[in-house]
Amino acid sequence: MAEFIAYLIAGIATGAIYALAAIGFTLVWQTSQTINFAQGEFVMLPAVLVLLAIKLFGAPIWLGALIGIAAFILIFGVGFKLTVVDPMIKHGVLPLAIATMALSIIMKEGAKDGFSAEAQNFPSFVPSQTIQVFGASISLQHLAIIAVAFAVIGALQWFVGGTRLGRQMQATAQNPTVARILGIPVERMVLLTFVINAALAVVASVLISPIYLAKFSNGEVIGLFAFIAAIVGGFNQVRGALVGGLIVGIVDSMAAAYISTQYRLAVPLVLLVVVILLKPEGLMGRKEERRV
Amino acid sequence: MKRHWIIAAVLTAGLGLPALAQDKVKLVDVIELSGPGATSGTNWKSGVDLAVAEINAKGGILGKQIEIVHYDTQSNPGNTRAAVQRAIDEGTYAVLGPVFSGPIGASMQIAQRAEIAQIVGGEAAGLTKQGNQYLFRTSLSQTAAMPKIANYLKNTVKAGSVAVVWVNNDFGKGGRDAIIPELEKAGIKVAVDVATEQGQADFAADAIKIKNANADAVFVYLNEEESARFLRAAKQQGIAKPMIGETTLLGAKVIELAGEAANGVKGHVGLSIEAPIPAFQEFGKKFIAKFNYTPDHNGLKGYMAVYMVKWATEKQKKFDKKGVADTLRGATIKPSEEPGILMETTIEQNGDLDRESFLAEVINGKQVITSTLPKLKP
Amino acid sequence: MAQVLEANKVIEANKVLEVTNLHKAFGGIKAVNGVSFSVNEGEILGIIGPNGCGKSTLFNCILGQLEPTEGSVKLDGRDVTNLRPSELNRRGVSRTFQLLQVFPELSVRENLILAGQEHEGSMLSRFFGARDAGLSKKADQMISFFKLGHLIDEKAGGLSYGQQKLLDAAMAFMAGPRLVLLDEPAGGVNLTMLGDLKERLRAINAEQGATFVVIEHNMDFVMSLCSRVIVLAEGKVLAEGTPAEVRANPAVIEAYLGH
Amino acid sequence: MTAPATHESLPQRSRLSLPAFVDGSLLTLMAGAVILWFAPVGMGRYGTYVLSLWLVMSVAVMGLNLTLGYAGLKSLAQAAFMGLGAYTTAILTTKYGVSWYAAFALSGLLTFAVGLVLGFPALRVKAHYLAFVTLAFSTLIWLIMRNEQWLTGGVFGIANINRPEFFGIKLFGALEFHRFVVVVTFILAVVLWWMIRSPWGRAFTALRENPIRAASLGVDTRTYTLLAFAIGSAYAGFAGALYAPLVEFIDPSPFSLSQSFFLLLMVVAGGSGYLLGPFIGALLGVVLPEWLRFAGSLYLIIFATIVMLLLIACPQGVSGLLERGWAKVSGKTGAR
Repeated sequence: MAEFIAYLIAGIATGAIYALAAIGFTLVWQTSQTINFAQGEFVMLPAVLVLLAIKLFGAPIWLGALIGIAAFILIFGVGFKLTVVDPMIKHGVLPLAIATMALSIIMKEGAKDGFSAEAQNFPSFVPSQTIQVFGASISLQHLAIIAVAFAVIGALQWFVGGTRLGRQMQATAQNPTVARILGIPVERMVLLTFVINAALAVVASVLISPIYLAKFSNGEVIGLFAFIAAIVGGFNQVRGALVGGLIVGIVDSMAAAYISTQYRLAVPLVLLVVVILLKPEGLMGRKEERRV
Repeated sequence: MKRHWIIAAVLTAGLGLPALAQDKVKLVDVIELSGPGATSGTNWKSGVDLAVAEINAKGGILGKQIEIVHYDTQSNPGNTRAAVQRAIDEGTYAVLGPVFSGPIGASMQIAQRAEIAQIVGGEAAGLTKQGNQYLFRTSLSQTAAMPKIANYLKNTVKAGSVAVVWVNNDFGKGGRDAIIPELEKAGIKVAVDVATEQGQADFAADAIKIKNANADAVFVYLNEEESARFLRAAKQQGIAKPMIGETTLLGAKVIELAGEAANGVKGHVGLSIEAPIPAFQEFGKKFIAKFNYTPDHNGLKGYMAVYMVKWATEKQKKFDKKGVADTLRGATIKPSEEPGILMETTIEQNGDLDRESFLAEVINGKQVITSTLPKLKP
Repeated sequence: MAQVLEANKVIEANKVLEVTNLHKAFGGIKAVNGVSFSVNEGEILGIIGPNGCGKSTLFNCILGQLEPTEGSVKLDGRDVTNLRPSELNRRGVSRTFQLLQVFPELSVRENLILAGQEHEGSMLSRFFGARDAGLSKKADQMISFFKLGHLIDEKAGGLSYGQQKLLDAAMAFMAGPRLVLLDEPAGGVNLTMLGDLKERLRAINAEQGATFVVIEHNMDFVMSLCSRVIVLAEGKVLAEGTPAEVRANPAVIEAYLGH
Repeated sequence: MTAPATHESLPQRSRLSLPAFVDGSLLTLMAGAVILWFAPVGMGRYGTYVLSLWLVMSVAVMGLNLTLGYAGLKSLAQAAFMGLGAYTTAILTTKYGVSWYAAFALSGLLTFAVGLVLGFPALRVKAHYLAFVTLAFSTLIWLIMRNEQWLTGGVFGIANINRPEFFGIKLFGALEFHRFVVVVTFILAVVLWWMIRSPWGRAFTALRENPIRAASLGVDTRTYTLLAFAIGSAYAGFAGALYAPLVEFIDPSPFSLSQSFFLLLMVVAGGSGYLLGPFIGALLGVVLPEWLRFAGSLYLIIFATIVMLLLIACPQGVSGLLERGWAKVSGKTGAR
């Protein structure tokens, strides 16, 4: 039993990371009905930019963090929306999705050539102590990630449901045409979504990198698991990312423990197929209207 | 239709350029610079660049400057094959790289057919068992290294049971397949056999599994950053058993990344800039000065590969491609003849190497060599 | 032949389509709530009713696009409830949609050939046989019948709304169906074209003996085209009869004007 | 992509059905095959090998173009299907001594059958959910290729895959095998060309544009969906059966999920829904990086930037760009 709890807690800790990365998928999906295949790289890059700023300017950590984060939000929040999404969105989602694939190559190779091909340590804002819960070990870093994941998703839910700005954003996501008629500044709302997406990627990056290290190729693994999490949880709901992330984390941990380490990756994927066949919109997802 | 003519014309021009400057000797390095092998490949490439710069600064090989070209394989066998073919078409003197066994397997027949030496960084046992006369390693093969680990586990660690954790790629699987029979021979029980993914980020579940197996020691055979992540996860789960590894686990990068969690790690080291041989430490200093990071064993391998070519050329006193392979086969290179080889190295008939190696331990964030193991056939 | 048909009419009034007690609920909302009616060979039946009375849902249930909660649909006396739309079409039931449904990337001719090609030969013959499936001539006839001859090689997406509407209708007739269900054929069409459309429908009805069911909002269009009219309200049949009868029915006046 | 030069010269008869460019496509294919037959002369083995690799990838992209470009089904498993074909051929020819031709046919048959089975979820769940199912399938196949060492050689792969003979002519040399690849690719391209211009192609397009309307016109959407997906997958299987003897070695890495993404990129960048789009797409994906080698370590960044800018400028890919350009030119000459 203690063993089971240990696996469960490890799964929740990992799942919170996937959840944090998966929010971005749901945000981009809601506003542009497309899949950002560079989402994993979005989570990889901020940490690299922070380290790069520290290295280039010899800046202290806080300043480096500030420069790196500001640069990232500017380029991959505002810039990404204006230069990639805007010109392409009217031509359907597929070319845009492919363009994000190309973007992911650029980000990955850029991080490798511009910074380092090797993994680097990333300073943690949380002490790396370990505490015992029900006989299982969990680090403060993981606890912080779990707390932040819940807090961020709670805050987003509150923002979307409880504030004027948030409701405008939600209306834009659901039906831009109607939103425009209602006098909502649709363009600004979409931009806001992309900025929030970039800011969340920064949060995820800063929290994850002390544990996973900062490396150009990290986006591949995180991106894949976050993608699976978003599908399982439901692409069109922010809270779907949380539920999906936790489920995928736990399932992955249990698969490694009780099924097979060689086929560990298969288990979350089988889960994904089952969810799609039984509830295609995801566990938390809203059914999307079907045009007849 | 017209477009097709143009395409064909451009293709012909772009792909068919003959290139070989007369006063230079061209060396092509075919290496993993992107994809999963990028870290190993970048180290290897830097090692090669360092050696080439040194040799050229001292007047080149037999008076000819080396012209070095790096082709990225994207860690993909098909691309590797293309790159090796291109290297040979362009008249490379020898082929350097790659490091991953899959891409080596896909490209070695090409060099063999062209009768050109291919000096690779692969450690998988199978590579040298195919009777290829033109393939040469730059490090001990897993078949040579693993018996030493098994001995170490039995005699020094005195482990009755071992948990094995390995990365499921050609490197990790090769090592795992090589150590299991050796452990059996030594009468050591394998308590648990854990495969992990290349690029895996989270090792909590694996660490818990190993903790619960309660073996006397843990044998860790992973790539650099995965090693570091695993060591951290193991520490977090409170695994107190000795962590035993082979070369990578005790490498500078792992120690840097794992921090405190690396202390107490022990094992066998093939190549190391911490080795108690001045030439190695000297290499480490030069490398860090030039590239601003600490090399792992792949940096050393790339460096040595170039010097193997230099030694063979100077030995045969001419630029004969086939001769490089013929000269290397069965040779013993001594640092007194060629300082760049760093330590005495015997090349066996099948391309395997035999040389001294080390037992080491990580103490206070530094790799400390505890003893030197002799060559297998001294 | 004509005599046989005549004889059948006497025996059974020859019902082409029979809908019995059809129900369709979405969650708690009953869109169609026990509708029964039948369509006789060769007639033009109109179905009218206020918005949201369940007309389109009824169509979609009859045509296999939606699964009815209850009830049955019979074609020539044979049960076809829940048959797939493509299968139903191959048995001679054709339809148009309320919203425009042509294939914009295909030419007008291709649209028409597509509408006919699945009705002849086998899958294999459709692979190895002629690329126009032997339908070029028929497509030409159909297109000149609908007065779109000059547009035959244009992409359907480039046509005007009214022209697309005509093409849409032409596609429904391409395979020589016995029964055609038209969902608001007059919607958005200008008056001149409306006249054209009505005339074409009458001609096909007369020449080919095709049977029609028309859902329509445009009362004038229905009243002048149809021989019989059914009025739906809140998912049920409210009234049934000739246009004149229906127009005089107080319940109908109530349903249309009462609210 | 159109080959507009032939448009005017064709007799009126051919204008009766599809526009004349279809026949122009066939002429282009034939001319391309002749050029590629002779192209490697004087090019060296590397150039020849890259040309062959380009054609082999084109076959896989052609299949995906059928599934995605014509029938509108998003598949993320094309590389996995290619892997199935490559492993089938490699295992049959190296372990059981089966002739390459039989192995080639079996590879196509197997991938066709697996495509049929996998296609069923596509009927149940619409649109992007097929992409998710194929994503899972792709990774599962990759895991099997890697883990089942007794069958696939696992991470060590299968080496020494022999090249076939052609009526007694050995095809070991780069040039001979290249010509063989040209012939096989040409045949496969012509079959696809025929299919696209047959009523099947019309039904596939209808499926992509409006499946519900198509069904109401008697198009059996279930059969056509399955067919499009299975035939597209079979083309990947054929490509794999060519890839194995071309490289003479296979391991799981070229058949991973990221390679499936890359094939998708090739379809869209080349121009999805254009008959010759796959050749351009594969040219971009296989040959362009080789041309960019001069840029050293930056070549992948340059490659990805080119692809991104291309798609921003013209989401229909290179074929769309050419078509647009042609429309402009012909518009001007048409006014004469």
